[in-house]
Amino acid sequence: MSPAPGKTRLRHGVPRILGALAFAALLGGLVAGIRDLPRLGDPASPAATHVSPRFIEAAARETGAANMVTAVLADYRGYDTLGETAVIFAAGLGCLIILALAAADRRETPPPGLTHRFGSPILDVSARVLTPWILMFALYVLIHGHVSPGGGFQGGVLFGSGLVVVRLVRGRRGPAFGPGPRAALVLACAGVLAFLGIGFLAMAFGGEFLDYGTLPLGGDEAHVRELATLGVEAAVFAAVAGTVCVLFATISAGVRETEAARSAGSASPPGSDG
Amino acid sequence: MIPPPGVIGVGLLAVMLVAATAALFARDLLVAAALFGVFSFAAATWFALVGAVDVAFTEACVGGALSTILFVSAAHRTRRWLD
Amino acid sequence: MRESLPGLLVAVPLAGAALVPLIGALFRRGARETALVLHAGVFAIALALFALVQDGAPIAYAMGGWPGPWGIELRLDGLSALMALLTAGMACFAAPLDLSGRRSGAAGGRTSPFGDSLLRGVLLLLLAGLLGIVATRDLFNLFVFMEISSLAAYTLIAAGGGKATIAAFRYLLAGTAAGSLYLFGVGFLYALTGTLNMDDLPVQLAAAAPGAALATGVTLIAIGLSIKAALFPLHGWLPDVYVFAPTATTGFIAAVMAKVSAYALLRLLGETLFGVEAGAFVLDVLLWLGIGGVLVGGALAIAQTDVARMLAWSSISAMGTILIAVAVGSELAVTAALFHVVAHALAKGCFFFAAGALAGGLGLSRVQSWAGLASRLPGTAVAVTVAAFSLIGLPPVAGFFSKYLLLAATWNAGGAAGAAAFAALIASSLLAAVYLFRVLEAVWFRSPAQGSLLAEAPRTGPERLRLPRPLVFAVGALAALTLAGGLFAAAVERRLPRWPLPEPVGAASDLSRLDSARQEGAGTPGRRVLR
Amino acid sequence: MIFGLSAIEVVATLLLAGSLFFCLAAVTGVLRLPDFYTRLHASGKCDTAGLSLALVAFALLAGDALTVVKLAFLGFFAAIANPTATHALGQAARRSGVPVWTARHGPPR
Repeated sequence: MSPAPGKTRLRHGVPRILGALAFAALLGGLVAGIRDLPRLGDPASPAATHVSPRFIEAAARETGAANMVTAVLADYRGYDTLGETAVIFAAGLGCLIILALAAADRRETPPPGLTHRFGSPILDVSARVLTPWILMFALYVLIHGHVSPGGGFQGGVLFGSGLVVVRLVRGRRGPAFGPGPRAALVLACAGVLAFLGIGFLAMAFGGEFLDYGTLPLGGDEAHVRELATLGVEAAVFAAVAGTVCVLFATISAGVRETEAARSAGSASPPGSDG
Repeated sequence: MIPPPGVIGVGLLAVMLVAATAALFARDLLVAAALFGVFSFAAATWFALVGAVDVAFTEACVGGALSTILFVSAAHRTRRWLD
Repeated sequence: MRESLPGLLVAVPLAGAALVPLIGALFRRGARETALVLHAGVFAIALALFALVQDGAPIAYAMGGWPGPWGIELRLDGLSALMALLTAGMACFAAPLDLSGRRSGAAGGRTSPFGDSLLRGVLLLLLAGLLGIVATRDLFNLFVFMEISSLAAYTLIAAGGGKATIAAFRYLLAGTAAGSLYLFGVGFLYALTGTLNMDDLPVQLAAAAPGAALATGVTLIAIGLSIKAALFPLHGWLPDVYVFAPTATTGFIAAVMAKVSAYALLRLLGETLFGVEAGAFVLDVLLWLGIGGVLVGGALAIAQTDVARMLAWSSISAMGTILIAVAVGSELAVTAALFHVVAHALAKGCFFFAAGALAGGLGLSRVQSWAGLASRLPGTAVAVTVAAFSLIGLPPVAGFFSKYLLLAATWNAGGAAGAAAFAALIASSLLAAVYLFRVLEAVWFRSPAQGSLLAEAPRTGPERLRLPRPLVFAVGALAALTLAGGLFAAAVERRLPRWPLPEPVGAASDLSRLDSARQEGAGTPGRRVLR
Repeated sequence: MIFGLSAIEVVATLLLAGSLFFCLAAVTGVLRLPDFYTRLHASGKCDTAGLSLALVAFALLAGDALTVVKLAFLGFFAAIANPTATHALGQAARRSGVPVWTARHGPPR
């Protein structure tokens, strides 16, 4: 009854008209609904008067994080952040599984990936100059997330991107830089586990899960929470950076060497490392 | 108090709308990836404009830089053109 | 200990999801054993919670020590404990199986560089996501865990390779649209009330003026969750997924995944938003859609020749049944719905595990190819028969009693809608009888076709037909549970939660709690919140 | 004081005007030049110049040492990344055989 998968049906005919109608209805509903909502940034709206004042007044005192966003994300709603980290981790695992299994299905050894250095001396030098700054900025974003925009998530993405830039420029032939897929996976797992570990530790010391205030780190509660938040952010950092590396490694693993790149002279046999 | 987005905000929203629609109908996957990058940067600027600096930062990191790289890598694994 | 169980319920599988791939990547062995221990541990936690909430008092848990609406609260009451128990239990049956969708013909088969530890981690992730949906009292947190469970499910389905990948991709498109719609809806509700907490939301909504924004938000949430729950007419992704996904995944997903989304629908529309005009209206619409789903699902199941595809359409019909009961919303109806959720999960899990074992392992996917099954695999044939009886609603198995309660509930509801629902339920049983008796006839009364696998295989000796042992265990245990659910129906029914759910002790009024928290100033929030 | 602007503001305005000119030139070049390489040339060179001038103008107007340092960093990174990106694009185009415009192709459109 149902059509074979792979045949895209939404090309023509009734389903397409139905799709267009559904889209129009959704759009109409959204527009009609949005007219009723409070204006963007309205200080009298419920979003600004109900829960937010507590965060604005007490976040810095209670959690030790001057950046309210960090306080909410990592402390008040740390459980959500744990979930988001798990979402990213799930995406990394999914890519790894689906692409690795797809390669195994074709009964071929996984393609060697970006074998050629499509770089040139200019790219090489630029990468050498820029990468340390990118990596350092990533760490800065992680640590400075308490007082300014940023945090583990953005820092992790930046750190991963920095490593990816090197891989892009140097290919696999250059000296190994950054983690390989296995090490990246270990890093991602360790990050998620570290986040959960902080939560379990808080439980072990008599608090709720993720209740940083109970951790025996010395000092007053706000300070302890601040330190624990930093730990959590570092865990997110590791998980995200690891996942970014896993994603890039698995997705770029099948990139074929183009004709042009071969003619540009990559002499060494593919898959000489991995 | 955050000032209302104004002309620049409306312009950014228009850019986002156009870029997203164009990416949807682009036949060339690399063009679609590039248009998605445009969308992300416009979105990041818009977030910054309405005061969500953290969100803007994240959007710039993820949408503008990382996902574009991943999209291009993924496009290399497939045929470049949709038919 | 009692207080910390809800936190552990989600945190333990989540930790397992990271731990198992880590063990696989570092040591290459021990991952499977770790995963099994963790699944058993989660089941034990869910069982303990289910036993603890039997006395009626829900167990609340404030994540991070921050009470709602500032922090995220979990709550395990009778309803969520039941769903958690069902989910964790079904995961235990799927956990020992081969998750990679390997066909038995391909010796050696597919190997990822990390063994199957990644897939085992993803199954734990799926479990964590579903349990997170079940336990949470926070709208956005529900979305986060919905995403976790969806991503894990796409991966597990796509691991089947080939057509399963395409089915997973279509599921991904539908699921992403569903998630976005749900998130839009939550955004509307947050803009209107400033809260995400399910206990606080009704209080704030009572103060807010009803309008188009509220109606839009509620509708978006309902559509999003309906897609996830594969409710007619938003079920398009389901049949291919159930047919092509690996056996273990299909058995687990078919048994619980859509039902967890239906649970979220009941929580949000039936409990949190029921006082809202739009919420009640959406429930009315859902009742008629449920009736449509029952009839369409049943009719299309008859048209199938492939067992798994037939079961998939039967699942759409069953989701319609559950939806009808949720929409009727009386105490009896919700009890019946929960009984049906349990009975259907057990029977459908059993049937799908059996069908997957026969289709994946032996290539017996069509109804005719099951001819003569009873003579070669009598145990499987008995289990399939028990499951089929439950799906049709014949005594003495669990499905009969859940159908009976459903019929009673719709009869009591009265009115045109009640009568239509009653008729639809009768029709669903008749339709199920048509398509399932066809299977049973082939299994018991036909002899295998000449030259078919069932005819050729020797009856005894090492060459005789056998199914993988964990699968045999899962099929047998689920059939036994289905039978037990029917034999001890009164005891099961007594343990189902009553609707409407009891107020948690100590949180009679959320407003008073908010006010007291405000008066405390912003000092340290209450560590031990209500239980 | 010219039009009520201080000397620094006047200089900054002039720099911004120059920046705008280069950006405009880049846009014109991208639109009007005949092939990929010449367009790349226009956008790469003029964008870098326009950005640098704008950054100097902002630094003059900032009046805050930290902001000036941040802008200097921005300029430094843009000065490295922008030409490198242009180079990489040109190299990739050359390797994948994007045709080069010569006089034989006739006058530019």
